[in-house]
Amino acid sequence: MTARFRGLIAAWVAAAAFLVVAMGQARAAAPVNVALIFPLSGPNASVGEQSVNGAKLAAEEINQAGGIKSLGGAQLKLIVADSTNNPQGSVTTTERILAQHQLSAVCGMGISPLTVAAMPAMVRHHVPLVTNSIAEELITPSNGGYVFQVGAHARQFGEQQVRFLRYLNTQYRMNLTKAGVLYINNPYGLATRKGIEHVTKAAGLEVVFDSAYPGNITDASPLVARIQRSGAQVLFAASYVSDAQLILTALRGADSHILVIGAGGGYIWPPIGQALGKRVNGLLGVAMWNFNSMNVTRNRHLVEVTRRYARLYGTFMPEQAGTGYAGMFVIAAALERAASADPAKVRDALAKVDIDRGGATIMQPGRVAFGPNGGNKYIEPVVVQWQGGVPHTIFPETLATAHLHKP
Amino acid sequence: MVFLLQSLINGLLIGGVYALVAMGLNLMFGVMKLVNFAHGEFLMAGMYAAVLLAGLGVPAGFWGLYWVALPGAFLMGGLGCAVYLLLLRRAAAFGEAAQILLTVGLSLGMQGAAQVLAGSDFRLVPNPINGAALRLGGVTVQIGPLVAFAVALAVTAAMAWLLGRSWFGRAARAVAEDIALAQALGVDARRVFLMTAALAAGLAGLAGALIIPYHYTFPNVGQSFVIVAFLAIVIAGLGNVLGAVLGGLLLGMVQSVTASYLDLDLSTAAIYVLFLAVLLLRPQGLFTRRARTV
Amino acid sequence: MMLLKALAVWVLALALGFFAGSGYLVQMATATAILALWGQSWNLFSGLSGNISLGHSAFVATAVYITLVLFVRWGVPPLWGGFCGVGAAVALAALIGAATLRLHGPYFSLATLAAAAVVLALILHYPDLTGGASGVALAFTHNAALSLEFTDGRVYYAIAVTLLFATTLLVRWVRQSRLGYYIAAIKSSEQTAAAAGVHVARVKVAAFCLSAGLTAVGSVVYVFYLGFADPNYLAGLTLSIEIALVAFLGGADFLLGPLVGAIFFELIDTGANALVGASGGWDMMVLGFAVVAAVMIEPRGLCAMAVRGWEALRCAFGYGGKTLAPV
Amino acid sequence: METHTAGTLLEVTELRTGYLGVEVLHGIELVVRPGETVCVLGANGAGKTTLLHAIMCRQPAWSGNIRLRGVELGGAPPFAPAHLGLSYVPEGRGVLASLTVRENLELGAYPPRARARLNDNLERVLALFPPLKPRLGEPAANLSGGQQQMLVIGRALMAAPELILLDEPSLGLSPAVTGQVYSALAQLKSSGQAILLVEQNVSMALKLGDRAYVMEQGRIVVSGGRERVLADPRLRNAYLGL
Repeated sequence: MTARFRGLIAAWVAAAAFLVVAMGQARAAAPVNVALIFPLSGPNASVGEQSVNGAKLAAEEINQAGGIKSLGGAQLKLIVADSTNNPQGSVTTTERILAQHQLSAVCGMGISPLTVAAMPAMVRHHVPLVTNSIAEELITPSNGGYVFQVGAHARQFGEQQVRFLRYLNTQYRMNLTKAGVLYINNPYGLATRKGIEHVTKAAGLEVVFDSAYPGNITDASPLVARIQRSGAQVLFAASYVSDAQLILTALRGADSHILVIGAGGGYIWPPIGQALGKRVNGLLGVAMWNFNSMNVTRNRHLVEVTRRYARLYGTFMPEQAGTGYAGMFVIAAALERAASADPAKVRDALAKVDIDRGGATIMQPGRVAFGPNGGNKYIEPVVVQWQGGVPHTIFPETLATAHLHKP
Repeated sequence: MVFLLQSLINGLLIGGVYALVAMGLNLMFGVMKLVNFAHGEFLMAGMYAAVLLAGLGVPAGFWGLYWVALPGAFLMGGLGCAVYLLLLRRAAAFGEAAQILLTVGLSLGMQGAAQVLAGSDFRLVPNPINGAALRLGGVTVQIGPLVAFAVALAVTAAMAWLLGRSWFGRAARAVAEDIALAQALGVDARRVFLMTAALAAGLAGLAGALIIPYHYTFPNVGQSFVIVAFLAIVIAGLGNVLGAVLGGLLLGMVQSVTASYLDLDLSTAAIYVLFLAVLLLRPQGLFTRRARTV
Repeated sequence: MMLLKALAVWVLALALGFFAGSGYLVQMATATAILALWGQSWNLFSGLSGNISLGHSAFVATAVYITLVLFVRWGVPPLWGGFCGVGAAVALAALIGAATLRLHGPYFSLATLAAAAVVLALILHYPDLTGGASGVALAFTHNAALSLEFTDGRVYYAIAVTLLFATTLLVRWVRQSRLGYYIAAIKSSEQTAAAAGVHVARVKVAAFCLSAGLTAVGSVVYVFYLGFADPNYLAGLTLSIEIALVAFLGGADFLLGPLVGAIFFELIDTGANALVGASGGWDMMVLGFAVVAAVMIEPRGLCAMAVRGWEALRCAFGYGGKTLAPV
Repeated sequence: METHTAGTLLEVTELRTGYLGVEVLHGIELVVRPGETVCVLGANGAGKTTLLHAIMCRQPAWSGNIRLRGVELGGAPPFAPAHLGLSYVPEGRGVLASLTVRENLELGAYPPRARARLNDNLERVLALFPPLKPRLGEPAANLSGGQQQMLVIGRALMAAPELILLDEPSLGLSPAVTGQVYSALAQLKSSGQAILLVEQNVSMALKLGDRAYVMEQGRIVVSGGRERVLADPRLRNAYLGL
């Protein structure tokens, strides 16, 4: 009797234990949804694709390493969506993804107008956005702290460019005093110019040429003719890759020896290297991320990541892919800290994270935390120079992996 | 003075490309009465065709990349035939509105298809022409645009012969003016349409092959060129194929001179303003003598 | 009777929106309603008169930017600023309309296209006033009817649907009014219409202004619903073409054409985006070729396709009906 | 020039056609023999132009036959009649105004069968219409109304046609010019050219024609030789619309 009773209890306990374990397993298996919303069609599709590639690489790595540990090893599930190339499409896509999936966070956009348009929806759903777009307009009180910029502000780009120039003048005695500013007439270009304007005076530069140009030009020779005529010794340029290529080619054709310092965008993208071949060497640009910065190269794991990217996608890991990769790790860190998939809690965690280990350290200078306005507190844009067909970081000296090749 | 000369030459050279694109556009409008909003995508497809052919191999030497020009143009001519036979043949009977809708849809679809087939990457085959230039006095002439310009002139001469002297040309002009009358004279209008579509697409293909040495190829590239081509054909006079060449050259120069002397950002606005002025003051176009009834 | 039915549909649409909550569906429905409203406004001039405008985004942008500049720079409440915006759009339409009176066919289309491009260039060229290429972001934290600020998306939906219904009824009324007959007469032949005593110039400009005004009304609501004004989109060619596209797609000869076209367009657009958007380019391709297919199947639009299908069905079941007159 | 085979050149039987579902021609019977000049007379709206359009395949036949030397034309594409030897002179000035006079004439020889003899035919046409000769290089739009009509007839002859169809060649011309046109037609006739002439100007037409058909509301009401038709009271009725 008792033996039977005992047996029954044992069976019951075993069953209960099994159930608990099974449930635990089930809970551990419940994935955390993170959406990647990027422009995947239209003229900015390639920006979006690179970002998605980087983010996917990060998510794979996180999942293989056992997922989010504080959530019992929950795996990250990525939902990739096309924000299209106009604000209406961005809003529609964002609303759809928010309605269809229980999201913990969104990593996305890359292009400023798309991000600005999608923000109200994110705020309404209390889902945080980790973005690699650079517009300052994002940081508004009404965004309620739901946006986190993992990369730099466009303004920081501009400031870094001028700081670099001062460095050239003192370190290399290049004696550059006359600057030209050429920027695409869009939010990225405008913001960059603002940054340059801010600091040119402090650097004792005379701006002899300052002009916006409409994007998607068919011919850069008029721009180049004007730049040459202005007598500028250094050109700060903000353009996308197609325009950048035309501008550089036309400058070369005109036998111009002006020092070009690009502001991210087209001047540091893989295609420009492919297009110009050997001639790309020596070209300077400011980047919010570069795969050849000290914080990456001194970390064996991150070096392996950049190599893997190159193997998978046939080019060195570009700026947007790096920030996409970092964004995903930032989200993972926040999930880890929040120990919850609740997006509001993830947001609060994002505001508090201060990461100096793991994949997120791929961002310069190797540490990520967000200030009260959602900007990356530590971010330091780097100046890169194409050497041997790839961009090397040459400034600031703390992150540099190569010396400047004097043009 | 040198600066003015330089900006005029810059405009002239880019105008050559506009001219090639505009010629095909205007040929299609003149003969088929079709405003082809997908013409920029013909150019885009032509660029991809050229890049694809270049992938088969490029002979060494400075001019090696240009071998793709003729095969590329013929490939695109084939595409033009296909588009005509599949879509435009039936669309000839549609109203203007439905034709616009059709070509706009085609334009979107082709951009999407290009991205699906070729990816969104910016492609440029490394080549010695990119960035090479002649320097004459203080003036710089880039080789790539110069070749495109020279070919545009040669093509213009060939088109002048084709339209003015050949049986096809006479037939095409007859169809353009009065299709029923042309058919009564024995002209097979559908064949003329087919050849027109092939020729227009072929010209776009040729233009594509001529600009790949120095311009990126990507799915939306056609849009930047085709708008100017549209303005050029109206400025020249719709249907006036040889006028379109002058229109393209003129717009190239206006764009260049305004960009050189005024604000860069206003160079686009300037050509639109010129366009509106021509439209309102001389709607038949600058280079068309007789007012056309459209 | 017609009015009663319309009222019933309107109430039903509002109720549906109200119970659908504040999320994605309402958001999409609002976008569709405004697109339909634009299409309907466009159709009033271009569909009815046969002069195809490819520059309606000029009116969208003008109305939006006048309203926003008044609001952001001088604190004029958008409800009042909106009237100024609409007025400005109508004035612009009068200018463009009067200037392009003599133009027909593609000349008119390309002239309107160029006009919109000039508007865009102006907006971009005066960034101190307009915010330039960065656009204007509007952020709402509270409800304020005077500022058209509502935190609940359903309010915008209700406004959009109401405006759409009002516009549709207005278009219906115009079609049956003298103005409508005049426009129809102009479509078949301007010379004949003039000979019959129609003041062609006045009718064309009036219809164009009316069309622009209605477009502008929708635009003001739209920008507050979206919360962000991006000049490259609002004054861009894409939007102009989209507006014309939905009207054609539905069928320019049908009162409900723009509505049907807008629903079709949004469904394909968002559907393709949802299903294949993640793999780059597919959504654009699907949308483009869907439009091509729709035109090839029935160039007079989806409504004509539906009528044809309905007639075929009736004939199949032995109820012969009148067929569409061949065009 | 033409081989005068026996039998008919053009034969139209039981032809019915119309527009938008409304029948306009109610069973037309018409025959043209080689070398013959045949007139089709009738008031405005009797269906004369529609008949020519049907023969030229511009207007599809609903039923009936159109045969040229026994070859069926019904259902052929609109460019086919020209290749088979029919030349058409449309109502009004059918010149291609943006082309030069020479190009207009050359286009007349577009069908392959005519191209080989382009120069001979050009000489022949210029001999027939001397006023065209000094203006060969000018745009056709510059010609006067009479010269345009000559150009159009000349263009039709450039194809060395088996049969030439003329739609109201006297319409809108001054009496003097009409006289010139008709004397040219007479010359053609005497050279053995078969002509099908649609005309409202009965007296001019019947001076030239061997035979005539009178149409009224889409039907042939009278047919026969010149004198017989002239004498028939139904001719008057047809014109007065009684």
